Amino acid sequence: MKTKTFPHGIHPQEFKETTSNKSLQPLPAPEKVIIPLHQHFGSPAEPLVKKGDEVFMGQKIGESNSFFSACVHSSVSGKVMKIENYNHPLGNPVPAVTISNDGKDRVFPDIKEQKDPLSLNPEKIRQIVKDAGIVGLGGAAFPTAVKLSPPKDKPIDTIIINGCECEPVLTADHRLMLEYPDDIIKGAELVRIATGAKKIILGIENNKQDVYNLLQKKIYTFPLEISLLKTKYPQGAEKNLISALLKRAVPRGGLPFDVGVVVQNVGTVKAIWDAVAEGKPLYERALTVSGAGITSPKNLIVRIGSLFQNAIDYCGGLQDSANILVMGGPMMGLAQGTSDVPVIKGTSGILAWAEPEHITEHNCISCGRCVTHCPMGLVPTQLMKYSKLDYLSEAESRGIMDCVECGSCQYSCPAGIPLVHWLRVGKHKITDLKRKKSA
Amino acid sequence: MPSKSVGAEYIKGLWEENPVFRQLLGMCPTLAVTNAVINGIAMGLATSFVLILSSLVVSALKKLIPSQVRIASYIVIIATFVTIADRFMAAFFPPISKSLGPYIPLIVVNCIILGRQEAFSSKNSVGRSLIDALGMSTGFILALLVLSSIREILGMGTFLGHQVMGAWFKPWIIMILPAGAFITLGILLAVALVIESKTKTRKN
Amino acid sequence: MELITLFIAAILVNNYVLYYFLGICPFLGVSKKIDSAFSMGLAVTFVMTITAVASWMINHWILIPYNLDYLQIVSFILVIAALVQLVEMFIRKISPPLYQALGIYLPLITTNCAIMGLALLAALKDYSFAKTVVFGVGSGLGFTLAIVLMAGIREQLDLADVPEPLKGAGIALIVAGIMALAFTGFSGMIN
Amino acid sequence: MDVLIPILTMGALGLILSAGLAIAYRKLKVEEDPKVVKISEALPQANCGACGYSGCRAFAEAVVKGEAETNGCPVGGEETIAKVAEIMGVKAGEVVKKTARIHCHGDTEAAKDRGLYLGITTCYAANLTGGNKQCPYGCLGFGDCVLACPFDAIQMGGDGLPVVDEKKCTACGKCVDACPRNIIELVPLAQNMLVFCRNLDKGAAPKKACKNACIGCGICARACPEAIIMENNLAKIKDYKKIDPEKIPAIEKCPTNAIGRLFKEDEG
Amino acid sequence: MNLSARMIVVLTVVGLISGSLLAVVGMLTKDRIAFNKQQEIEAAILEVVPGTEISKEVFTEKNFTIYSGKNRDGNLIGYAVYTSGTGFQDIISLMFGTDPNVTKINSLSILEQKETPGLGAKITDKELFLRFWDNKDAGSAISLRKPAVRSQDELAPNEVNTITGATISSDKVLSIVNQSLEKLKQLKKAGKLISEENDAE
Amino acid sequence: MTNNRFILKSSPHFKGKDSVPKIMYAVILSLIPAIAASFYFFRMRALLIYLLSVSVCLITEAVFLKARKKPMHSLWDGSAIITGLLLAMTLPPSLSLDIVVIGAVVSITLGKHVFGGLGDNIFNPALVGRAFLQVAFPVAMTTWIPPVTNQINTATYATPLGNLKFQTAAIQGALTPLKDLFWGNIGGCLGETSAVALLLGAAFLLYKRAIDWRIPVGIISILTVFTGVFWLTGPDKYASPAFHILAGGLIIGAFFMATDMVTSPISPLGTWIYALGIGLLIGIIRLFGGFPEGVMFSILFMNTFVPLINRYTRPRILGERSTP
Repeated sequence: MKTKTFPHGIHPQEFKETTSNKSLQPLPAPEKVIIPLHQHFGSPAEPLVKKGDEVFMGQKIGESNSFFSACVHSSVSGKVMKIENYNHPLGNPVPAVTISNDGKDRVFPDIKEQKDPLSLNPEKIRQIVKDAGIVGLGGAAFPTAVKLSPPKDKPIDTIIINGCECEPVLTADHRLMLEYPDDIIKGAELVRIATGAKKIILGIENNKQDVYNLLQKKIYTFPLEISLLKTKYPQGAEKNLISALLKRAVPRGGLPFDVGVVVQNVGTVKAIWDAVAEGKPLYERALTVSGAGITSPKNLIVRIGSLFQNAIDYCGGLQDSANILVMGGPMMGLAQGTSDVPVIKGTSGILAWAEPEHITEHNCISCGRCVTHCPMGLVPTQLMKYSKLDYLSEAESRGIMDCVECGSCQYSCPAGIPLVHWLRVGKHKITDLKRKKSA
Repeated sequence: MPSKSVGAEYIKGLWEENPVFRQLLGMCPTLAVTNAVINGIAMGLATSFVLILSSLVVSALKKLIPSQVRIASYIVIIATFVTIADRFMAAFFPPISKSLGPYIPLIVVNCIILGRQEAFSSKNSVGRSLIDALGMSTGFILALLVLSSIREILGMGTFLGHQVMGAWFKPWIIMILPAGAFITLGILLAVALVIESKTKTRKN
Repeated sequence: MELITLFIAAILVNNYVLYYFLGICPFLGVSKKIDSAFSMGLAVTFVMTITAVASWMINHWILIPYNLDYLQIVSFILVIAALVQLVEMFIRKISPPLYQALGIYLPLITTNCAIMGLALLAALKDYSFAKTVVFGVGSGLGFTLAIVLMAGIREQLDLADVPEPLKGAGIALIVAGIMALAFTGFSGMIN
Repeated sequence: MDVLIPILTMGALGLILSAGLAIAYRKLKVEEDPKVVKISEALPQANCGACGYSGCRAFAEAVVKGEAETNGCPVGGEETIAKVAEIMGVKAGEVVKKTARIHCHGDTEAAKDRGLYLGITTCYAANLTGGNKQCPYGCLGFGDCVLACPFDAIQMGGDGLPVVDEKKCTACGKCVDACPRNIIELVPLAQNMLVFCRNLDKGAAPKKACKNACIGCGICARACPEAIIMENNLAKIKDYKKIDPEKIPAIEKCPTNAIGRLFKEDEG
Repeated sequence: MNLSARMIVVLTVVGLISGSLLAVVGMLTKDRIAFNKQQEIEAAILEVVPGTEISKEVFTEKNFTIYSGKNRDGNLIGYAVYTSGTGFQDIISLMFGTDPNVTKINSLSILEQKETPGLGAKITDKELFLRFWDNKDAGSAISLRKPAVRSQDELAPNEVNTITGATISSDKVLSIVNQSLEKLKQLKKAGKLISEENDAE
Repeated sequence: MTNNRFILKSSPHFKGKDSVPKIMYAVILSLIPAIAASFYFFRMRALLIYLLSVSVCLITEAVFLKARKKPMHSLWDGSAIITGLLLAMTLPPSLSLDIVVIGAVVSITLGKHVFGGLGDNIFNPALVGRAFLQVAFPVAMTTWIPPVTNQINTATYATPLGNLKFQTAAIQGALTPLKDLFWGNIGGCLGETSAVALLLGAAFLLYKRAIDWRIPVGIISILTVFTGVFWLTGPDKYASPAFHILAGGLIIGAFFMATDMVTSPISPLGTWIYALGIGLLIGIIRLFGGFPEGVMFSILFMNTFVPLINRYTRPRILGERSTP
């Protein structure tokens, strides 16, 4: 079988076999959940509840009137204990609603099943998606409603469903595809309807042959194409995926819209289906708890607002040797200082393992591996130096803002230079500067 | 304008404003003719001659020359003195004149000279200009002397033509070639900077 | 054939900067960015070519017939200054974009020993008219090559951890030294 | 005859040149920023390129545009620099002498680490990963401010907090910009009382993260309400002048020493 | 006085003064410089054609001059050939002397060269290079002995020694000499040099 | 619950297995056959020069690291050892030892640390040292001894390329046989004589992917074409491409010097330009230049072009051309 792929990139060891055949199981709802009001790309939500309020499962507890935002829902039924800053996996504490779980999982009365979801009009679908607080579940947490509203002058012809799960270790999307193939396909069809696209392509890496075989056997009436991709990192990065499947290049600084494409993660389309068909807002998600530091790795469905510690405990706790805790995949995930952080919508995995406590950094010897592996065609070593020396305009003109922080450069760097960190520094400094200038 | 004492006006050319090490002026002759000490000295003297005399003339004439044609006038004045120096050397020191080749006429475009006219002589009295020119000249000769000594001793084992290194010494021919000139001057500039920063910190 | 070898020799073997040490000031001063170095190189090449022509004419039509060889220095420098001024004004009037790219380097060239050196060297070597012109163009291109290479290296060194006292002119001179070493490989090629 | 030819040649050359120049100045005069002209005149006109620009005029233009520093001409010496500066009018007209102050007392002992930080050792980089300290508001201790200071006025103290040398500090504000956590502020040199914390959280969390955190208890604000208020769980000196010296002991009853004087008055 | 006029007057005056000054300097030094040049050539001729009392240019073209050397009695004792050509780095100018019949080279003298110091520049070295040129058979082209030998005895009559490490410079000198030698022979054969000889007789 | 024992750093948290020392030691390992060959051909002389060169390089490196307050682990990253070895390999076996010391100091100082240390250098350090010596001590650097001897005989013994150039061996039909060139039974620099030993090491490096194959391929192919054209037009005047490839420093240069990652271009296209430039220059210098050998000069010359090449062969950023 011929597989499609994009130029450059890397192939790190996968470590997926530990969890790839473990089916998704729900994590029992903890006694209290802490739901941050800001879990997405865009403006934070404002709380709709106050201390002492009784809330239902699936009740909207946070909302923003900004277009670039997402609503937040309660993942349990119970009582609001406090609304205060709490640790957040993305860094600084943000306001979060702490709800004590009454254990009854009383569903919010407004939640109803939809009779014929596929007959809804695009406007309605978008509204449901927005109200359900759905964001991209691949990790970036981009508000999905925004993604489903392409500008009028940019017609969408293709929907790409991202089933790559190119990050090593993670298997939650793999399991979702195996266990809920119909939901995913129907969710994808909803996306197609919402955007007016002609065709859906589901891209799967060829390390998930079982999913491919399963989907090949099924017959849908939708304009669907299932495409096998080479197992390579970062196959699932939006722009690279588009390049691999359609040979289209998203312009620099542009979005998939610009080439008539919308990309959705499999988890997201499943959530869209759930929201439209069952009226269920996004209050839980699938994730992988794995890594050598986790006693018994699992794929879980976790309520948003459960603590990492809850999930880890359910998986047998941490090994003594584990000294790094990461949210997301090992390539792009965020190292956590504590397990006392809530699971948010963007949490695709909780990983722990033992890492050497020393990093030996050598001088860059211009071996060029970062360049040959950069999927975006950048020269990371040079950008790193620009960033280090604050040559921001040079960095910008050489494309530092095009960096997707996939980590391929740093993975392949023999000198052990924290390239991604430096590039992030440069990117943030440029954004800071622009903000300052426009202010 | 802050006026310095006569001594300070002179001294500044030796180090603080040394044309070669501090101001990076007159690099072409500095590099080209320093393969032997004798050439360096001859070049230094010729440049000094031109610098001093044109400083005198320029400072004396400063009121008469309109600013629009000052550069042209300075160039003519400088070129006149350069020609005198050139002819004089060709007449009385033919071997040196031959080994310096076109670099004596090139004094005319040495930035030190035009630079001093513009920066100093055109604004100062004849006396001050003379002292300034003397200081700059000394600084220039000094720089040439340092560079040419290093190059001649390492490159030929001689100083002013006299053998100074023992028989064991193998001359580093590179030092009298262009490459050696560049590298030596580069290192000397760095040394000058180090000395400068050391003295500065000591002052503080 | 002779002209071709002269041309190649002027660029590579007897490179203007690395062999004759002419034009060191702009070589060190304007070699921080590739773009400006390239413009400077072109400006120098251009002026060198005209200078070659003009100085040859003065030398052979005025100075030599009237036995005025001692006026070489004065007349050359004046002619160069005047020419450069003229060219600058001309370009400014004719093509402002070209002036922006090239013209701003012209004042810097007047008192540049590269130009004067060319006139003097051509006179000293007693080149024919054609040879003088070829020598002028070749030397200018040699200068351009050296300064652009230097600028490329300096742009890269800008990102390097060069020891503090060597930063700027110091390291540039050392690079020039090693470049001179590399260019040595071409010596003996003029036959 | 032998004497006449050179004299005539040179005279003619001079005549032609000057005439050409005279005409050129008439015909091709270009209106220019008078500042450029002035600076240009103040420069040595050596056109040597030592400044990195293509000649004195280009440098003058760069100075006027603000691209080049006024002291960028190495040839002219101090006089030129002074002149250029004068033309550009860069004279600091300071009224109140200010100095940089660090609003954090989270030294290595007081502030707890968030984990074993192995990233790039600058405050800016550390801040991007959420910081190396548990306190999300406090000093990260990598000394970005030290590097930013052009006057050597900030040094890293032994306790992991930067120390400002008021004598060297010129209140240029570079450190304020450099601090990713905005804990440096330019404060009048005479102001003796400061809040040494920027933490906006309440109660237990800050206390756990740092011994010296303002926990928002409000003791100081109650002691001197006319000068000190509580804002976002943090004490704030609203009006330094209204601090009643007699109330200082009460203010300094702060349980975490997050507010206090820099030096006791009697010590000078 | 208006500005333009002042500009013109000042520059013209400066030019005039400079011109007169230079005229004086030029005249003062002219003879001396010419004399220097003359002397240099005479010294070289004397070196390559020993015993010369009267020397005279008998043939000249660009970068190639033949002088005849005569003794006190006016008898032709040899020719001195001034010639130049490209060396390793730059032009090499040299002079060599022959006997009146151009059957042997008396000796060689390098007048000007810019060869690599310490290497090619050794062509000016008497011990290493020039002495091997004394009294060479000029009947056929001179050839170069490679690699270098230590003593004169090891060389054939028309062979000269090379310089270790500076083969090219030695080669260049050789080819300059050989070319000029050929030219000299041809000129001699064509009788272009005879008129001068007749003068003396 | 709060456990601040975790490591905090930026992503990615996985890393490939390669490291700078691993690459460097692979190069060192690959040099062993050639070094062994030089022990065989030049005996104790070779050992002395290698030891001296490497130890002086290490000492100089240590001094600079210390003076510039750089981490000392850099001393053992292998780069200084490589410089020492490569320098020694390009020296004549008869070279006096004080010159070896000068060369090693110059290599590390002017070749590397004036630019800021490993990674910042523009030129190949070993070649800077070698070029410095070549120009500083031209006679000592071109005095050769016959192989498989231990004696320092100042009587001139020519290298195959020297023969070709100065003795016009091609005309006389006295070219060194290819077989000798291949095995290394010829005069020349310590480590460059045995083509087979060098190729063995080069094969290892290529297998390990520690060097870019494009560089040697580019250099050798253009040299083959260039010398081949002349050889075909005049086989009695010019040596064959095979001779040019096996003789002199071409193999060591093409596989071990030009491939120095620091001083070669980053992108594949740039690498081709660089390699072709070197190959062509070698051909030109060998055939028409004043020196019998042009590998060192060609590489140094092309090193100066690398920043420009890198600038103009920058890879295209994804979506760059289609910017709306």
